[in-house]
Amino acid sequence: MADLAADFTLPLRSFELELGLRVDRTVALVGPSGAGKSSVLRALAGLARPSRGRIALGDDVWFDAERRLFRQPDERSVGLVFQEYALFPHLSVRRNVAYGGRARVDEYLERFHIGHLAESSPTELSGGERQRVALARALAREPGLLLLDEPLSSLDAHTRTTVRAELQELLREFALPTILVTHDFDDAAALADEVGVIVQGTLRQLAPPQELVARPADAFVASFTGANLLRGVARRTADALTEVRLETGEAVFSADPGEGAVGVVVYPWEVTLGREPHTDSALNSIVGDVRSVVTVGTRVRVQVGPITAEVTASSAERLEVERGGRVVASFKATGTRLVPLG
Amino acid sequence: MADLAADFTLPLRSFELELGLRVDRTVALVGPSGAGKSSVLRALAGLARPSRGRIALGDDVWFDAERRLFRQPDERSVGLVFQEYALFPHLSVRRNVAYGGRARVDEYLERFHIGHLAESSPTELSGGERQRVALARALAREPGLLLLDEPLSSLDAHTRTTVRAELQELLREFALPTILVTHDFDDAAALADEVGVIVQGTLRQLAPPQELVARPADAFVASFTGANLLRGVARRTADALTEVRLETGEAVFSADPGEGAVGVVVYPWEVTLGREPHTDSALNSIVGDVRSVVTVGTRVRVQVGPITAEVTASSAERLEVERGGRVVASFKATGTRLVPLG
Amino acid sequence: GTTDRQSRADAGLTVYAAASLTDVFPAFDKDEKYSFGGSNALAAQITNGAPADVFASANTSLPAQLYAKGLVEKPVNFTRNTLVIVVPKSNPAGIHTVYDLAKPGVKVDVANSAVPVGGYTLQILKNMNLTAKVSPNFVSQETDVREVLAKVALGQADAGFVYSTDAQTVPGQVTVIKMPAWAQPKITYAMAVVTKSPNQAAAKAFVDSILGKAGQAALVKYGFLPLAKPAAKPIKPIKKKAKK
Amino acid sequence: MRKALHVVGLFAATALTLGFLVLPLAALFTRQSPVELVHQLSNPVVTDALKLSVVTSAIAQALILLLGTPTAYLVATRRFPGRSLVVTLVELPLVLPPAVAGIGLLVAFGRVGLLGSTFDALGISVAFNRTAVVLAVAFVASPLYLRAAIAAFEALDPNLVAASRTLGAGPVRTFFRVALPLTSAGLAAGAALSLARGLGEFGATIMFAGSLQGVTQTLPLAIYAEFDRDFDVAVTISALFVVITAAILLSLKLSALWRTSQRTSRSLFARLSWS
Amino acid sequence: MRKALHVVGLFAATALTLGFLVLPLAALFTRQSPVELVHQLSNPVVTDALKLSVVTSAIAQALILLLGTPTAYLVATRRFPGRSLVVTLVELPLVLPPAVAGIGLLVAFGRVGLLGSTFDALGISVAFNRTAVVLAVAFVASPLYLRAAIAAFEALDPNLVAASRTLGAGPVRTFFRVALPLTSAGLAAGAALSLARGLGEFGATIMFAGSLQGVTQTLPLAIYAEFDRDFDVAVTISALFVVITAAILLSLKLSALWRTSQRTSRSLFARLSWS
Ligand SMILES: Nc1ncnc2c1ncn2[C@@H]1O[C@H](COP(=O)(O)OP(=O)(O)OP(=O)(O)O)[C@@H](O)[C@H]1O
Ligand SMILES: Nc1ncnc2c1ncn2[C@@H]1O[C@H](COP(=O)(O)OP(=O)(O)OP(=O)(O)O)[C@@H](O)[C@H]1O
Ligand SMILES: [Mg+2]
Ligand SMILES: [Mg+2]
Repeated sequence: MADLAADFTLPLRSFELELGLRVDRTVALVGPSGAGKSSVLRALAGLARPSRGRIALGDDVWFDAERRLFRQPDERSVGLVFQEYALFPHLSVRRNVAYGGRARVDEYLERFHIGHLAESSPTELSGGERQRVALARALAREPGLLLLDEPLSSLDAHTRTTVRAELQELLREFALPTILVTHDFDDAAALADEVGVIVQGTLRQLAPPQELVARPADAFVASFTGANLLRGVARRTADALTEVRLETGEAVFSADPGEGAVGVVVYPWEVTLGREPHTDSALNSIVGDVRSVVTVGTRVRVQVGPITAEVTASSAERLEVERGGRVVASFKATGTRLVPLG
Repeated sequence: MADLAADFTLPLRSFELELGLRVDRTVALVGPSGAGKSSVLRALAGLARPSRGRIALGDDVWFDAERRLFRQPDERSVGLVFQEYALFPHLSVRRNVAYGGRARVDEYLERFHIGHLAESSPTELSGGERQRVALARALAREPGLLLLDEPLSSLDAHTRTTVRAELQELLREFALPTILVTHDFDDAAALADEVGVIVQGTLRQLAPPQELVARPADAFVASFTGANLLRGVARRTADALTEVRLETGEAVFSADPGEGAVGVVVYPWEVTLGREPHTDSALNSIVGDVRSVVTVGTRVRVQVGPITAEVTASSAERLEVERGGRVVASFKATGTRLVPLG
Repeated sequence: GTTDRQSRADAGLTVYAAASLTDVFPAFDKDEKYSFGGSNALAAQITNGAPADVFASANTSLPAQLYAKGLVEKPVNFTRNTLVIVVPKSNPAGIHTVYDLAKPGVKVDVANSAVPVGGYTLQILKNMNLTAKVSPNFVSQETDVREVLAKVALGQADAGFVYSTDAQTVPGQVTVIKMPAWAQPKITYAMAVVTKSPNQAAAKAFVDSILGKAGQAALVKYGFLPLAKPAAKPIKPIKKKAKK
Repeated sequence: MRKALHVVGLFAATALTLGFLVLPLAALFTRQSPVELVHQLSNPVVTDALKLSVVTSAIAQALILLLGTPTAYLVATRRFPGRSLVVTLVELPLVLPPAVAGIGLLVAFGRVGLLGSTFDALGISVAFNRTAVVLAVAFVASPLYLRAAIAAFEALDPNLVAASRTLGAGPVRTFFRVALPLTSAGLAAGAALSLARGLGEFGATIMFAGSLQGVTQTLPLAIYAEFDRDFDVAVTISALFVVITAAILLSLKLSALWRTSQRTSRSLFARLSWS
Repeated sequence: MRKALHVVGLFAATALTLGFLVLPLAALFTRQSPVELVHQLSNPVVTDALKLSVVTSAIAQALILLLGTPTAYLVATRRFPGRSLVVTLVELPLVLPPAVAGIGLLVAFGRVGLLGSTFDALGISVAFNRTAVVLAVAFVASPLYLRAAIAAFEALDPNLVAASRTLGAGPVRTFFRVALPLTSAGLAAGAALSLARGLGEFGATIMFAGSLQGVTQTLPLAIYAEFDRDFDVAVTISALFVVITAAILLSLKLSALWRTSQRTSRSLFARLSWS
């Protein structure tokens, strides 16, 4: 199983995409719309020509600026699954799958549970089925590199989770170097060994999901992983804590060092709710109106002023939190991280 | 504040939309794509003409089949926010908002925090901003009924939660009879007092969110609210329990009565994980491979064979659950509900 | 409507005249409006209600037909003409006599048989019984004589049958080959006042001026032949529909 | 080498096609020096024809816009049986030989035509005068506009119309405040095409309106007339034509280009390199 | 009542427009009984012209498809400077008066034209023969096809092309397996239009190829010739034309309609009721 080694610059409309990447297992690229995620895949697949750098799968070189080498898409052993799947509407499912590799079509149809759809047209399929066909088509070519562009985004909420699980299994089975693009951190966390966060064409952080949650490199990464982000100005204090004066006026303390404009990162499940504010500086508390209360199973997500807390249903009931009411959200200074604000 | 009373039949391409509805507060319509959700809004706004029935806001009748009465959209006091917002691309934000009601435009611009965007074109705005403009435009007309078609669907994952909260506040402020369409149960639960589940043009269940979770009317509703759904055949047993033989072979027991083809509904947070299967019939256990492990904050969602369990991170660690490993998922017979399978 | 006929009355007469008269008429009387073309086309337009005041045809039969239909007043003959062959100055096909036209592959351009000059062309070939030999070389049947001339002048065609008067209008570009007099058909021009014309008087006046000294002089100056018998006696209408 | 081959073929075909289409037009400018060309333009035949063409085209265009726009809107926004028949009817004149159009107009509006007597009674004569020219031009040119307008109105996002309605604007206000502004580009394109086509109208005019200098002899007819009389003048007018129409079309293209360049990127893979 | 009024206006305008466009065509059928019409068709002038038109149009059409398709593909899929200029050039002949086309062809390919001597040297003669007719027809008809083809290829989802490439298909295979099948509808439409237009070509042919029964006298030229000679024959041919072109267009529309009806609903608010 050859690794992908890519390091290139691709000029885009409004900015340059600059990327250095080594892929042996599954890497997820996350980032806001327009960040350049799809462009990365385009460059790797040979659909766009970088201005600089080198792309190689193992010792099979696909692109090398110095050597003026650029292999056409059809000369690269790559399987690309498009954002909207790009199935050929004029071909049956079978002929779609057979398009790339005629060899073991039926096998693949079976493997992806689309045998019964073989003769139907892609336009008649559900989102999940379409995605399976697209995957089968891409893999039937037996590529050395698999690229998935938002494989789940065009599925609706409740097929999504099941399809995600299927995909997870498949990726494990094929064990190809894989890059998958997504908007959604949960998908990334579920499917990938490493997650790369791209913003404005640059890789902000590349690390395992847990790592991103534990040590987000910057505000964007933090909020992307679902953390609360409180903006403020930091200054060192006598004791080992950093004091951050928030835009909203309150002061909170963090065990992290920091200076100037910073974001205080705290995850909802690290926030507890109460009636009384604390005085202990090791325990931050923010008083605010309850702006929303959402029950998710046994947990309740409560938005208090600028911050969201995730508490157990029981404690929520005990406190009788409800829209409009006032409560105190508390979180440990040690439970927070400070990220610089650009 | 006049209520909306609607009861009509609207013939659609492949089926009929049949709906009886009384709205005083916020009702969310959820359902799969193509269920007829948007069509409901179209009918209420006067953009589609029902074949039968009556639509009235308070004692202001908008449609009455008997009396051959059909008020044009512009003659109904309704504010409709479209799925893609349908802002006028050739008009500035201000003139968009002013389009419906010229009266207190600046006030609305401020109220929705888009004053600074007043002169820019809708095409330059972010998803969240667009949505605010669309809302402002709809409400500036000071309608008696507010209709929102998937107000959050075109926002990406991490603006979504914040916008959702904003929306929640607004709805409370304006306290209009409101119908909002969504794909996503969490959105519905967060924003609406009552949630109606539409499938194939018929209202399957209309109840408060908690109610839907507690007593889903059918399989669709159950899986839509995020429950596991295990398909099988039920038969009464000696003791008060119902035995359900699953398609996967295992037998599970439920405290609910049921006969024939049923779905066993169990929520992830009611499933615990262990190493040893139980023999006690009051406690169901399913042995299976771990198909996926997703960490969400302090909780871990583990998919075991056909069923998803949500357990604490700690217990997940204790069990060393990881992809491919074998574990036992257990849930109480009393923790399950049986729904008929159509 | 009538208003715009009035305006035309002020603006002078509208004269529909054979293409071969293109140069002489405006030179003789530039105050009138002229529409030149194949006489048959003009006749057809008049039949379809074209607001002409005077119709001047390159033959006598067309005016006679219109007269028969009551569309024009009694026609009068006003001049004569002769047929010649023109070849491009370069003379690619090496045409020197009419007989050369029989050489295979020569591109001979003629006018549509419904156009007067077209009819005359067929007639002269028949008179010299060259029809069988030459007609296979016909490459086109133009809608009026000037189009034949143009195609030859351009060198598109190797040779073409036109009136001697036309040949003179493009001296630099074509060489003229005269046809024997004995073979010449009787080429007589006739003109008539259009019945529907709102300017009967002015129209009559125009016709008379053409028949008059100055008019005849102008025609001769442009190479037309004076009438055999100066008196322009009416010809009796020929009742036949031009149909092939 | 297979690859190189197909690329070569591709370019060869293109070169041939474009060459074939461009050469005749280019050739028009080779016969005379630009100076001579310009000089020729002062020829009364040319000026008369130009004036007439401008006037008649303007009138025809006005009629087309005034009547064509509502028609297109109706056809585009309503679904009714036989709709595609109507669209076909609208397109027919586009592909019919102008000669047929001319004959048709004659038998319909000519003196001996269907409505001839009616018109006579009304004291209107529509054959062989300016009116005739306008009718002929409108007949052959309007389809181009109608087609473009229908397409434009069909492409208009119905949600925007719906939004306007739900915001309290009636159909009329909706049309003028939303439909029209948003389709203006498409309509302009259609108008430009039909204008160009109308300016070039020949066959129908010569048959229905005749060719009388200053009255019915538009530029194309002048070309035809001068072809028999003075070839150089004919060439001049032709060249003039190429310039005019090219200007119209090009300005159209550029404005369109300009507009799209303002919008966001068309699809991502647009730039895909082929060879 | 304001509402009623605008609706009335809308319909009035439509009625007027359609009436104006339809009447001349309808009139063609009123002059003679269908029987007479059909009878006239056996007239040798008509049959010769019909044969010739069919043959020449077929050849021209073949050329157009063969050369036009790659050209359109190239123009549609590549971004290059001066692209819109090329597109304009392609569209020019669409709006140019046929007379101009005729003159242009003469000065370009005529015996005394730019390439005349070249052709002579090659022993090719393009004066007064079928070749000339084919050239004239191709010149005026190809733009219609090119335009449609370019539009079709531009509308083709580039992701599908990209997908084909990433699935190992080279440009050629991609073109034949993906691009062509998916644009066939658009191409067919273009072909039909250009065919109809080509059949109707008049001005360019009469100037460039002349008009000789059985050799260069196509249907439209026959109309023109018969216009002076036997008006009824002219009308007959015209009627014949209307039928042919209407058939072509209508079949086109219906097939298109049929295709779309198979696809899923266009936008939701399509059905919005207006009045
Ligand atoms: N063919 C192209 N040439 C140049 N720039 C392009 C091209 N296609 C897209 N871009 C630009 O590159 C940037 C990134 O686009 P890209 O589609 O890679 O972002 P993305 O992260 O995939 O966005 P999304 O999440 O919405 O798919 C955008 O600003 C876009 O305008
Ligand atoms: N104008 C129309 N006339 C008739 N049927 C229509 C029309 N628009 C949509 N439909 C049909 O009505 C059904 C419901 O469409 P609708 O858009 O209301 O569903 P939806 O629940 O809003 O779907 P989504 O969640 O994707 O928006 C679909 O099957 C669609 O084909
Ligand atoms: Mg993308
Ligand atoms: Mg919808």
